[in-house]
Amino acid sequence: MSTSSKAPRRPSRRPGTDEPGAPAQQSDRSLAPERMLAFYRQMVLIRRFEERAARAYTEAEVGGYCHLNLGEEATVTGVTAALDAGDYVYANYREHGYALARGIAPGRLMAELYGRQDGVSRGWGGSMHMFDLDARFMGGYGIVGGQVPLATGTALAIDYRSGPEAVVCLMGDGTTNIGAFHESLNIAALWGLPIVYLVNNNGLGMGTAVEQSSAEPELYKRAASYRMPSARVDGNDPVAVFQAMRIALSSAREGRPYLVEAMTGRMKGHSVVDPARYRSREEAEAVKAADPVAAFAVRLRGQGVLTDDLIVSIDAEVMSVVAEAVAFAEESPRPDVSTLFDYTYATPVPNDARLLPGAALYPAAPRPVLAGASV
Amino acid sequence: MSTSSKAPRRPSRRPGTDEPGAPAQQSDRSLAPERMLAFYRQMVLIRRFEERAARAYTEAEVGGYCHLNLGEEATVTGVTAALDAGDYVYANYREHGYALARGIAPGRLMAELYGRQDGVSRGWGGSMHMFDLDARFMGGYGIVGGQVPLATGTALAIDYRSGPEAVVCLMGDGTTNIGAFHESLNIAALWGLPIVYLVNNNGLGMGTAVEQSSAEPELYKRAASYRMPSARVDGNDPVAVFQAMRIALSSAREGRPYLVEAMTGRMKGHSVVDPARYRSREEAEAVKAADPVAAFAVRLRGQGVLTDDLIVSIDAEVMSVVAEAVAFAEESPRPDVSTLFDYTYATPVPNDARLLPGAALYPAAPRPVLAGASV
Amino acid sequence: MSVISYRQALHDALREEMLRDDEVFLIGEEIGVFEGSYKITAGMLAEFGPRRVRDTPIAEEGFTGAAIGAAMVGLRPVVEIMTINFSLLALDQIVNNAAKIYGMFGGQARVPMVIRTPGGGGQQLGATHSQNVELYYAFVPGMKVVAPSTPVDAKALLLAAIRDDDPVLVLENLALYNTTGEVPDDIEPAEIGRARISREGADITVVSYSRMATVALSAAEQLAAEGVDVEVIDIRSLRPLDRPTIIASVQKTGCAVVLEDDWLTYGIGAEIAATISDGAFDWLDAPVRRVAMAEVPMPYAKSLETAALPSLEDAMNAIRETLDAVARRR
Amino acid sequence: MSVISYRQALHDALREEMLRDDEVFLIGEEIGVFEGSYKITAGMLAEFGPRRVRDTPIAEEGFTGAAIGAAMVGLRPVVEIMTINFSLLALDQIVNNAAKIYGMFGGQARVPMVIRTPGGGGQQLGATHSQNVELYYAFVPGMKVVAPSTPVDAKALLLAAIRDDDPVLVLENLALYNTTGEVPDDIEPAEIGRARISREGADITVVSYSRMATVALSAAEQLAAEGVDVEVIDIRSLRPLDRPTIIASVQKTGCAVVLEDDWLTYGIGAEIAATISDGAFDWLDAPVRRVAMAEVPMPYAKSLETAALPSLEDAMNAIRETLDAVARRR
Ligand SMILES: Cc1ncc(C[n+]2csc(CCOP(=O)(O)OP(=O)(O)O)c2C)c(N)n1
Ligand SMILES: Cc1ncc(C[n+]2csc(CCOP(=O)(O)OP(=O)(O)O)c2C)c(N)n1
Ligand SMILES: [Mg+2]
Ligand SMILES: [Mg+2]
Repeated sequence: MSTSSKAPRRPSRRPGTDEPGAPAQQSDRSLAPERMLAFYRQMVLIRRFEERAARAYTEAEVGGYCHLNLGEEATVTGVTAALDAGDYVYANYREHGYALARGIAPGRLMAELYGRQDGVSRGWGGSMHMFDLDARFMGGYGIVGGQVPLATGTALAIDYRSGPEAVVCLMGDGTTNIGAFHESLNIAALWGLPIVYLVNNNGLGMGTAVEQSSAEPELYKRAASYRMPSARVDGNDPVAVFQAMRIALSSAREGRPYLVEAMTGRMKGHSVVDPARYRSREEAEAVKAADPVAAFAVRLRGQGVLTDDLIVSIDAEVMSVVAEAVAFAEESPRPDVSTLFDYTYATPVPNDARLLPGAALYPAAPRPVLAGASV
Repeated sequence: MSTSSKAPRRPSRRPGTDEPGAPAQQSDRSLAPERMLAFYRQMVLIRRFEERAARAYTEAEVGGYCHLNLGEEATVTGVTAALDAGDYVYANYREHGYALARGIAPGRLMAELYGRQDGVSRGWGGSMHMFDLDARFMGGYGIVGGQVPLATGTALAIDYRSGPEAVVCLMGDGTTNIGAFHESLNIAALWGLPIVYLVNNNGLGMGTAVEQSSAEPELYKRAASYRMPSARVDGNDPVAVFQAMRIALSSAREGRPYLVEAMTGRMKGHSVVDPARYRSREEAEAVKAADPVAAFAVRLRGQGVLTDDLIVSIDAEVMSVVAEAVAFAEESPRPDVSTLFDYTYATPVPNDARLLPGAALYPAAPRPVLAGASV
Repeated sequence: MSVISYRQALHDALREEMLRDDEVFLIGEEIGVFEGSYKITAGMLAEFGPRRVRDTPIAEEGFTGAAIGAAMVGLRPVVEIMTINFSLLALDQIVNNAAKIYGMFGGQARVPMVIRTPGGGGQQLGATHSQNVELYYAFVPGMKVVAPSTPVDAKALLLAAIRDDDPVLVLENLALYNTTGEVPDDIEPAEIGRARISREGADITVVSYSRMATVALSAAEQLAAEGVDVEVIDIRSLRPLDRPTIIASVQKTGCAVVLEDDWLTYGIGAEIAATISDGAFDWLDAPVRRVAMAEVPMPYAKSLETAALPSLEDAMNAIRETLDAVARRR
Repeated sequence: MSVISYRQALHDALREEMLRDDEVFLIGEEIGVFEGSYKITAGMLAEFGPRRVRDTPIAEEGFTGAAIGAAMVGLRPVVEIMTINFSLLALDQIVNNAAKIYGMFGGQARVPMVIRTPGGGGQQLGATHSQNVELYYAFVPGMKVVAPSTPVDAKALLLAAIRDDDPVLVLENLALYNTTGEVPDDIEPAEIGRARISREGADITVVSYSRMATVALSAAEQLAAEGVDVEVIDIRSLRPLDRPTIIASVQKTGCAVVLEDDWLTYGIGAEIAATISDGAFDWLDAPVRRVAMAEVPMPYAKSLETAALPSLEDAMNAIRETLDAVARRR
């Protein structure tokens, strides 16, 4: 228990005015070869995991809505690599890749998609609601913008406790048009909270183009409304994303929250059931041409970091990881109906209603003989 | 009934990029003497009306919350003078002055405060909810930010019908931190709607200073997030406000919505019951010193437009208008309880519940003799 | 008369009203280019253009409020909120503006708008996307709330809603979109505020709406084979609530079961049960039984979700047990 | 034991918990510099500083959501939402996040937060500022909702709410802040989920909560003079709802009246009436009568507002008429 006069950890609560909205300085886009290879492996794992998830969906093993990170592997990898172990991640429903990259066992993620007991959310969350407190992966959220105030609040808690951690709050481009985004950025900037908002600009809401939904389509510029520094970065380059995130995170840790806009492409429909007919063939081709996994492979091969053999062996390795994940999921039991009322409340209370549908609130009771009844 | 292929009225739906966020150009701050005098008379009327409303509150003739425009007379006057007769005004709960300046009879406004049948909202609205469709005064609203989407929607309707009107949406500085503000500005800019957002920056929410609530306290800059042009103007100068609003309104009518921030001061507490103890003596003195009514009188006297005699006679005239308003209010009957269910629905429907509190849903019924009943 | 789906019935109603009245327009997320999350508005952008079929940013509060503001000056917006879950973000605009503007300003401005939005669980969408919160609107004076269960009612009630001068929420249901039924070609708007007796019967009254009204009919059909004659009431209009029709039925049958897809405690069924227990007090031979969702955040796993949702079996059991209770008392 | 106001009781509970536990903090609009719209937090900023008494921008969704996010990592925020009307703007965060996070993620993260907010009409605040929408929270599994009517319960329930690991909404009431009562100095937290029999009686059960629970007591006292012995139940906890206490009482008295400050149709009283009509079916000698607000957007004019609000007279009449109905049937 501490006193209330704790000195603020950060020098200034206010971000000041130096270059809000300035593009991130682009330093040299190379890291040590092992690091680059690890990025590549990560990206391939996300790619293969998502492809397998899509297949499981068509096999009716996965239900509900299922949104994939296909095309966003570079951003996922770059963002996650920049984090410290203690940092928190909040995501939207398009979060499988982030959960994987955060180090959560692929089997537990696949089991969640399968709705099984050993799923990362015990089968309660599904594709949109993966969560793992140990990994400080604070959830996928299905309501657009719903995660943004939460992430801001976790940053507030870090600040309250003068902790060294930061929070990364992921969202899509469409999310920058909803009120919660603006309320949250203002609060974070006002209080100097340790948080980075990462807008994954894949150019589309569901079928709505950024230009049709955002009057300022250069989304990073919106940070200026809160005197918050921000940057736009090539989301197809994991190294660029990584470097931008390092800058952003160190700013955030110093009490100057930051917004990063990563420019990516969505390779498939909005969710696995969306054929994306609203997209022209050219648009679809352009996204395919920019495939970040393929592009990174070409680049690393050009640098001599990756060889054709290595590409094949990484793929094989990753495929077996994914196959194991599926096997794990398949073997995990379905949650038992007896657990249905286990997670309504953390602190038990009397009189909590625990009725299965159709059960009688009151068991049939006989009519009493009433003293003085006249009928 | 028209076809769906109506051509858009405005040349461009998108505001473009020329100088969003630029301060309004300051032209010569003088108008014809009659106009200046009319402004002054208007400002005095607002001042005296509000003072009388405050007194009526202490006399318990007015109930609920009551927020006054004391200190904002110049802004109210300048904004309203810039409007065409067909333009729509949406306000927050601090709207008496705007309603007056829009030409609604002072008696009907006072009667509304008194909760009487001849009140502008028939006694249903009170201080926070004055409304007059004929004057295109579209209401005071009590939920902070609640009016902003509505005003945007009325602008959408004008655009839909290719009408010549514009909408002015009034709000306070604190309102720029709530989600509805951002969602609305984005929509207006995206669709090129004929609307001007007027932020009356009186420096305070209730007791919270702008700097404590807005990470970007130069509020007009927030329009840039939507590529919307904007300007900050001296809200204590009715001519400056008038001129800024003319620019803003003509921009809006051309399909480029606009944001004007008027810098004012709140002379009293947030509402009539607030002693504003959180304000230092210096702060209170500074607002008093900037009193826009006094300042405008000095200025007009300096220009030879106003004389001491005229000041006295305008005041006397205004005082009698206000006294008549009170007399009108006092004579108006209180709404009869028989009208309680008159305004729930515009289109009558069967089975609408029209019970006074405590009335039985079902009148006491005798127990029927049941064929085959065994008890 | 043609047999069409519930989806088609909604689509047809929208299209006919759009053709009839230029002041009717559609607004919502992904209703144009994407043709609607559930394709109710498929083809409409192509036919009517972006002036009348308006794709919005993701901003439920903003665009719902804008629709209200457009309605205040006489347009007749039909808002699509993708699912009722997302309507919570627009709740303030609906409850504090749409429902109150007519009264709060003493009857000066009307708000002739429609909000179409589907509810429904059972699609493994998890806790935030499987709620039935029509209660939030049915509770509010100034709102009208209808909840059709058949294609014919879907069309007739949506027509009525669009022509009504008050804000009307039309509750659709994910599980009903593909159901089919006969719809007359020259159908008239329905009267909002009237329940429908969808099956006459003598033994017991089953009251329901939306998806559960179809479950009620199935239960009645199956129980007919057991010799039980069930009267089914589809209340259709949650606000106003047609109490007289419900009470008259229970005064005839002497007992009732309520089927609902929302949570039991404080759910829509509570009012129906309370109303019956009051208005038919002297006619009731057993307590009114409610069949509803389990009171948990809806789990994703199929095994749990199935257990949490009321089923046909649950409905039939409740009916049987209620009849047993009646027998014990008569 | 001292006699203090309801306001003071809330203040004391907050202050004691702030002193006891550094992880408890206050967050909301105007709670610091302004000392709270209704002065519950007066003096707290001066005593605890801005780290623990945090004035927020006007952003109900943002700061309520931030409190939830802080609670997810173990802090214990106490949010003040100025009145329950404004909570509609934060409803999505409360219903879709606070109430669901524990379940939706399979029990991994707790949300130990409190939302304090007053309801209440009768102050001529008009349609948008006079609502009682506690129903919106009481309906939701995962939420706990308490509604104290006395200073002692206000303190004991707020203490319990702060120490509870689930989101708890504490419903206060504008008209109760100045009421006074005895509060023991060493008061313990109450148990959430338990009703209180605030007056024992044999003839009729009156069930209520918050402000109407004080009206219930007044009615009971006045009717005692007429020889009527009223049992008064203050349910205190809207969710979970203590059905056993209510049913036991009605099984004793044979009849019941429900008093509530919200709208009748679909209001809180609907569940209470439905519960009683079910659980005490064979004991009831008259329908359960509900006394509630008129179903209109609340008018500003005093004459109309008074007519729309349930009064002591209304309560007493309903009790008398219910006893008449019983007499006719016994
Ligand atoms: C409040 C809300 N409105 C609508 C939806 C339906 N919806 C789900 S995802 C989505 C598009 C989101 O776009 P974006 O933020 O760009 O994220 P992306 O899916 O492209 O990653 C929409 C409209 C929702 N889930 N929540
Ligand atoms: C959504 C909402 N939150 C809180 C309030 C309480 N409240 C009424 S006025 C006000 C301050 C508004 O400040 P500003 O926008 O600057 O307007 P001003 O009163 O200064 O004109 C607050 C917080 C409210 N009415 N609505
Ligand atoms: Mg996107
Ligand atoms: Mg202000």
